[in-house]
Amino acid sequence: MIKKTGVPLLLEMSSPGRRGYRFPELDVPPVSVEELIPQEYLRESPAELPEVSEVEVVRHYTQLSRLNHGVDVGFYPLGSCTMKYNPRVNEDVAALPGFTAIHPYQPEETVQGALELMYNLGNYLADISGLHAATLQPAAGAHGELTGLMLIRAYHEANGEGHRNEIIIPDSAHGTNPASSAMVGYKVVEVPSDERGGVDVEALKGLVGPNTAGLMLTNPNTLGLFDENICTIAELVHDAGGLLYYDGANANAILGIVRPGDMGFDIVHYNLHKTFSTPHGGGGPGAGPVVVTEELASFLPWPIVEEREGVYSLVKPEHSIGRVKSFYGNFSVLVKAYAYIRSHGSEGLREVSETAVLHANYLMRNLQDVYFLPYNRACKHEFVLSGKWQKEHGVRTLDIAKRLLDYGVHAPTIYFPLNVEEAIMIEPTETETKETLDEFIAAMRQIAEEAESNPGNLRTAPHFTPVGRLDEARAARHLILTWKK
Amino acid sequence: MIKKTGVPLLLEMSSPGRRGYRFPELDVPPVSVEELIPQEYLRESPAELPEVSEVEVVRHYTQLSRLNHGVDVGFYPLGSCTMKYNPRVNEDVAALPGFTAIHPYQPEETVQGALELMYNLGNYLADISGLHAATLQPAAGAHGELTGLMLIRAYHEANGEGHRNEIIIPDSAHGTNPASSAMVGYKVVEVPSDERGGVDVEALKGLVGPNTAGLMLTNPNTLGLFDENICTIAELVHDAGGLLYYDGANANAILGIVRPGDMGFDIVHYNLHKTFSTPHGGGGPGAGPVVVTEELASFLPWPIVEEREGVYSLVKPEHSIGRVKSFYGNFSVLVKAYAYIRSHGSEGLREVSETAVLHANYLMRNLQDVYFLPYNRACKHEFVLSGKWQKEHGVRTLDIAKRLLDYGVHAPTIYFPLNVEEAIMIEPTETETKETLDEFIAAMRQIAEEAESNPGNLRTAPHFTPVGRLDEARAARHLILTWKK
Amino acid sequence: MRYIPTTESERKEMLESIGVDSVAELFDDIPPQMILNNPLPLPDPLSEAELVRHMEQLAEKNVNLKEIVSFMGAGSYDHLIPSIVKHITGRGEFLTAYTPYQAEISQGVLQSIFEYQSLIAEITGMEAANASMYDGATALAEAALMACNATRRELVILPDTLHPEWREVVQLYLENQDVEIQYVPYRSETGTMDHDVLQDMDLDRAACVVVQQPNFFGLLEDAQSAGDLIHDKGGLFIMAVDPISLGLLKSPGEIGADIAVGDGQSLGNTMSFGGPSVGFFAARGAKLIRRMPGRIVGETVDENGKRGYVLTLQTREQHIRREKATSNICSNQALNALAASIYLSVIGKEGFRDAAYQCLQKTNYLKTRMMEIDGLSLPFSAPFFREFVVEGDIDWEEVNLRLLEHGFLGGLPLNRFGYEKYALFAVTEARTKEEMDNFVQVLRGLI
Amino acid sequence: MRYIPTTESERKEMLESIGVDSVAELFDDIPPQMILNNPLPLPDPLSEAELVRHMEQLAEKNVNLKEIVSFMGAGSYDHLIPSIVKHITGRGEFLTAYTPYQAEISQGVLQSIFEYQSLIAEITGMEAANASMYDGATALAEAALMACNATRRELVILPDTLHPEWREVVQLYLENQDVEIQYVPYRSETGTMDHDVLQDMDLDRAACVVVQQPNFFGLLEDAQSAGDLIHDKGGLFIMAVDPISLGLLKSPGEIGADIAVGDGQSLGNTMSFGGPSVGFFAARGAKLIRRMPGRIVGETVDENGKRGYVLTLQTREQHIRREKATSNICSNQALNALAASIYLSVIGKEGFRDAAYQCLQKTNYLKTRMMEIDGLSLPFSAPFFREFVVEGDIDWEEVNLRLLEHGFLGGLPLNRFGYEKYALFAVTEARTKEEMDNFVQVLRGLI
Ligand SMILES: Cc1ncc(COP(=O)(O)O)c(C=O)c1O
Ligand SMILES: Cc1ncc(COP(=O)(O)O)c(C=O)c1O
Repeated sequence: MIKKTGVPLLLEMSSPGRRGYRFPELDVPPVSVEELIPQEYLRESPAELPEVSEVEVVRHYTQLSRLNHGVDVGFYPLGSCTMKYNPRVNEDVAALPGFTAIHPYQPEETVQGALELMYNLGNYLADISGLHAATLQPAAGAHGELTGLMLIRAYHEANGEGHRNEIIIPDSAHGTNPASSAMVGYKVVEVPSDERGGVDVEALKGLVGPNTAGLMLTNPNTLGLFDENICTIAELVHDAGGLLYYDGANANAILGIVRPGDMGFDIVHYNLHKTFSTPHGGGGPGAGPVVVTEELASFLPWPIVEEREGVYSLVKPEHSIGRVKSFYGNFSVLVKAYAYIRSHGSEGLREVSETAVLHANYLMRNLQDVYFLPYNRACKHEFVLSGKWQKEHGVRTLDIAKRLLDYGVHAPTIYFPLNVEEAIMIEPTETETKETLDEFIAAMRQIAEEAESNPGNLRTAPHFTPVGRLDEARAARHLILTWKK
Repeated sequence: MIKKTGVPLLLEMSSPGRRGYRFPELDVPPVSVEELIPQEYLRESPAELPEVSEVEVVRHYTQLSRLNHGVDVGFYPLGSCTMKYNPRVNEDVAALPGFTAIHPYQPEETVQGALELMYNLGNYLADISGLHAATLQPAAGAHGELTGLMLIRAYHEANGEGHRNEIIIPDSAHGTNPASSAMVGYKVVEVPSDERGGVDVEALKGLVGPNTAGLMLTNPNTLGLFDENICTIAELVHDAGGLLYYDGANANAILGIVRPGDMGFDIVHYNLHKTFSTPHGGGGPGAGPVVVTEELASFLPWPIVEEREGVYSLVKPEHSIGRVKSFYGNFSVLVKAYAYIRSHGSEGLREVSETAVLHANYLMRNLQDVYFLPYNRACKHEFVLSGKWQKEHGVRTLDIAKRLLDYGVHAPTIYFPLNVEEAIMIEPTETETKETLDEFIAAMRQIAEEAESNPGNLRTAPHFTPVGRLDEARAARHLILTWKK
Repeated sequence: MRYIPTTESERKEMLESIGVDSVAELFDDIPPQMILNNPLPLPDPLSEAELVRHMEQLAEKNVNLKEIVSFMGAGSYDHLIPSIVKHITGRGEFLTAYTPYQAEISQGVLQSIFEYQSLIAEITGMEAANASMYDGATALAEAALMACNATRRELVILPDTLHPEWREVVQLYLENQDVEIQYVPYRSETGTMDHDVLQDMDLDRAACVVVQQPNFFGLLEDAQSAGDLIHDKGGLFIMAVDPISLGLLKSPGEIGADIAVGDGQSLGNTMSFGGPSVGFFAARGAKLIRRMPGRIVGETVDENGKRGYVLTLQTREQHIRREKATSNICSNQALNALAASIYLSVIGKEGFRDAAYQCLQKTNYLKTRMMEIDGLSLPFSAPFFREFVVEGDIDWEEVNLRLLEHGFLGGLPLNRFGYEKYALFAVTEARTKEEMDNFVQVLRGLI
Repeated sequence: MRYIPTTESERKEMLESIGVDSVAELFDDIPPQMILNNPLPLPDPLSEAELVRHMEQLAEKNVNLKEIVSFMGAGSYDHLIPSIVKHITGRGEFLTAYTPYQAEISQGVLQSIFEYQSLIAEITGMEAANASMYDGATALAEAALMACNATRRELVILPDTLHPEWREVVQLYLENQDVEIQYVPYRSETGTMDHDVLQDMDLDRAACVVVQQPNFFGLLEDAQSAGDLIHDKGGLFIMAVDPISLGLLKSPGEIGADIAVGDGQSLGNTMSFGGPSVGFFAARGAKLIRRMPGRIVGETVDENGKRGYVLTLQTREQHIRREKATSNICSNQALNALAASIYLSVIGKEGFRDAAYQCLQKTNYLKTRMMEIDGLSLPFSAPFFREFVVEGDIDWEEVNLRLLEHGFLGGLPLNRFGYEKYALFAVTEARTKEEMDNFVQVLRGLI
């Protein structure tokens, strides 16, 4: 297109008096507003919303969508995010009026299907994790963490150990782990990684103690590596009186293969929008159910679903910490995850993980000669490369990522985990074809080659996207956060 | 993107053994196929359909769609096609299981809603046209024409005038008019246009006669001009014993303003996919209902819907010509057109036409100084310019059209009607905003300017589309119509 | 609800720019006595919410086949449709595009048609296919006309076992072009075309012989022999095929047909009370291909050598050739063709066979179970695929109304086509054993 | 049904390329005693068609509010949703995108968030808004925490008229950060906050006072006075507002609030048994804006000066700031925020007022009609917007079960929150006069 300005904002398209959607005409005898509401409570000037027609709205968002990448558009190897295919049929079933047009306070007799689904989903997740009971209330992974940490705190307090105020977190951990800990008033104690990429067990020994409330871990961790010392780690923490929290963001590697409960974890959250394939919607909604041991079950947020003789009802666990969200969680997301699990069954889920791991290793082994591989061992569902060889040519990992966009591929996660220099974190997922993996390998290799032959071209990439590289510094300096006339 | 090859064909993405959708497992005891079907009836080699996964199919078509323009993407001033906004809610209601999951041979008791809808739609169309009875069976405009011409033939034969074998058609007519006439065995007699763009009445006088079966006309015609002599024309044809057929492709100009029946027409077809806003789907499905006078009603294709005391049933008109299609027409399309009419009501439809005409005149008056306007009078819903001034600079209408694509706008219809040199036929419709019209004016003016200043740039346009100008001659010479391994 | 963005003040601005005082002036050239002075007698306009409510109420006056279990076929079938079909066809760029006249911004639609043509050619075993026809019946009519034009003969031979509605459509098309039709009766034992009669017909005058496979009764015709008979006499052989059956049955190409047509509803399209569906049309040999009706997409390259697709062979079409065009068809059933492509692609090679296989097995199962009921029999001996005729001395229409009360839509009573004691039962892969067992039990109680 | 494309032979190829013999080898680093040897006790896998059938059956075990007429609100509302909302949010590029980390290929999502922020700022009268929170309750909790951090005070004053579930959520969040909470009771005549009590509370220790407008009972609070009281003492004023009400009511900005939060379910999102919804969060003043939780999109330019959008102020966030982040939120409710944007845009300036106006009128109508019933009364005198509490010496739960038989979902019995004789009725623009008249008639018969 010739237009240089991009898509205008809807607010810039307003024409006074133009209308899109109209409500039905009012069919009750109107009363003057001032008779019902005191004048001083009434808005002085109307909100300046767009005045646009329906076709303008449709076109606007159609055009915007065409500027955007998504799993439906192409490969999305964003590490730690498990951007697998989101089966479309799950959208259909989640959109059934029996699931969307129900009110959270309807009499329980009238929502038995919804409760049954939640009850079973909780049990499936408990089975998958090897733990006991679940809450489906948390809205996302970080929200699950927060919930789990509140459970840890409540548990220790109930045991008269309210003084425990430290959460141990590896240096490779996701930012939400320490941030969630802080939101529960915990002090974050960082444990370094060892040379195999796992928790440094010796260091850990020096960190656990009477103030240890718990340890947060993903396993496989954010390097995509399985921590082989997990038994020892669990023992150390448990022996010190702490609890083990499993950040389930990486669960796509281990479904049906190994269960967090069997590794010694007491609390697990799952990102349904990762492992269980509910779409991420440009940032959400997700769901972060939390599963716990029998010991912790009575502390779960309420309500949870109970079943008696085929009748489902909402109940409050005896020592419930309260609520982390209104109502029962992101129910529509739960519906999709339930459908996903029902589509796969046990064998299917295992195949998911086996294939995800196979794909990741395939990529890793075909890239390790051109990108530095900091931990050279079999990875799980993802792996981390380093752009440090390329850095020698003046090319940063950011440049590599931006150049990938020119190939119609989303970039991997970059600069995370923090303990790898110029990190490039790649997660192919099980739903990609070998052809796509091979194309990605070819692209990554071409870019490595280009880093040597023509580094300037990388530094100014991307070249074929709707906009060029954007000035982030300027955005933060001159804050423009809303449309101004 | 770096890829130069475009989107591969799905057939090129096959991998042996890969599966997308799976049917449920067979749940009846299987019998060997050869026991049920003689070996010699069985396929020798399986059809080589793609072996691809669901995500590949979704991505493939998502990517393809992103290469395509549509009303949802931008302005579509394609003359004669009435590319107005297609209200999304009509898709919702047409997708209700009560409309999609019904079998055409269900007992009538179980499809009263469908029959009621068809009955009412037929009546609405009769009311809108000022005629008497409708068939909803034809699948498109051309199919409506065919039906109408068959009715003309049946009518004359029933009156012992089977010798009438000529259909008079203006030189400006759409190609389907003569083509449909030929399909009914009629000889096409072309009548020229006069200097005001209408039928040359004097010429017509010389053409009507005892062999005249009828005359086909659009009014406003394909120049977007209302034929002021319609009374005289109707009289001439009727006096000669012929019937008048109204090609309703241009009905968007006259809804609620003037009715074909009042102009003297005996038969009308409507393009529901134009005037009544059912989307065109990349080429179809449409629907081309035909409405006729009381005199012709008994010849209509069967079945038609009849109502008695609130009960609807399918019946056969006494002298029905038979069927032009299996079942009852493109029912889902009918549902959308019905919904469109119900959304608008009489006033709304009138506003549609008034606005469509206003928009067309606005464009015409703001372009006539830079493009030659062959007929300088108020137009109706569309108008025809000529690129002959630009031709002097070596720029053809095709080049102008291709350059428009660079503006994110679909090109107008070009080289039609045939009686205008280098024709550019523009139909803005009522659903476009003034801003869009103004942008289009600006683009057309810029292109006119460019035709003088930089004609070469037009001849090689478009420059910003997914592919450049395509070699049509080569396509016709080296026929490649299917994928070959 | 209106979809008109133009505000009062914009209206005024535009009128001013045009140089007229009112919109009415723009209609001054219409003879005043014709101008409508009253509103059209249409119901009052509805807001979106009211419209939806109204349409839901209308829809609920129909009994839909998600509520009941159907065994009705006869040209419209309750097959499974993968979820993604509607998601893809619902994308605005496909839904709201016109025929792809401007190739450079229509590669999505053009390539999808090219793929559709490829898939249809592949399942039918033909060399080329067009972009679609209105439905199977009109596709067959056009095929017969094409055969007449190609052979310059004016006789078409149709089987009595052709779907009665298709027969009516073909007849109407042909009669209007003054083409003669002769009908081949079926043998009452087998239910299939009587080749002894066919053999003695005016084959050397015939432009073509048509076979429908499976035929209206669901039975398999000996297409090979029919084809050989007409080929021997220099005419063309046209097969009207059910696309699902091609997962198992010999393709028209393998049999040697010259033209293959059919209805693609069963390929990912809802029944929708009979439409829209899609007619497919395939042929072989350059001579026939260049005479095909309708749009055709061809592969080519752009100025940079990049592969692309365009509408091709347009000189056959009405907008160029006018009364000499090979057909008058303009708009076709593109979106339904797209659905068929998506369907065929996502079920894929194995799924295509499996669909046919399951239809066959389940149909056979229902047949076997129904034959356990006293008073029912099979009138025909030929093998069948997804449908079969049951004979019984019963009022089938009455039985069907009773079945409805039990949540079943029974087979189609064939009395509407003049076969008094017959009903035609169809079983697709969507039916389950449990549904069939329940059906048989209920039916037994009613007979 | 699985969605795994990898075939057996591709699996082998990849294993070979990796240099291992089996997939199991890739799991060799897992301590063998942990490896699961049995299948998970999950039900057998379902094909797509079976899944759909199963889910439909589950869904049918719920009574949905398209089948019955609802007067239930209390935080989840049955508003009209324009058809286009789901069509747009269903586009794969929005649905299947992650958080827009790579701005150059995420301008669609980024611009849509920027527009969402603009729309939320506009309706609340605030300077800036974030990209969304989980829901209204958590947004309020985060707002209270932000007030504590900004003021370095550790007391939060909440009204007793706050939605009881929101209260629980806020309480849990604050308690875990050892923040003190004090509650303002309501006056039993008006049903609104008792400002006499508020005035005497520890306002000079308070980080903030929170007002919910309308309050849980649907009543309008004198927000202005509450705001003035806390502002006088140097604390912040937080308003939790219903977005639909802002079509008529003074915006938090006009009232002088520092932070405005709320739940956006009513803006184009289905009820869906309570979620997903979207929490909005808006503030004013650079100091507060730079402390906001969650993602924020800002406008910038690319190297050619072309306008574009990026995630900004990321140093507030957990992935950079870790334990010092302003919040732990990462994924939010982007698609629901998108729905809210579409909703607000298509109803537009006039529609936004109209929605509020119709809610008010219809609520007032139902109230008037219900007050004709003997035995029912209004316990509170304050003006209300879309909800009102009815008092009656009745078993409201029992009444509701009886109402269900007549196709009505009655008001919410407030005994679950400790108010024995109260029920809370909500009326949106989706209700019709006819529905209300019928409801009143049925209710009269039951009391
Ligand atoms: C390892 C890890 N933990 C936690 C999270 C937080 O999950 P959410 O974004 O759902 O809050 C993520 C998501 O990015 C993650 O990758
Ligand atoms: C004037 C006119 N008549 C007839 C037709 C044929 O309509 P359809 O494409 O629906 O067959 C058209 C469509 O292009 C047209 O513009």
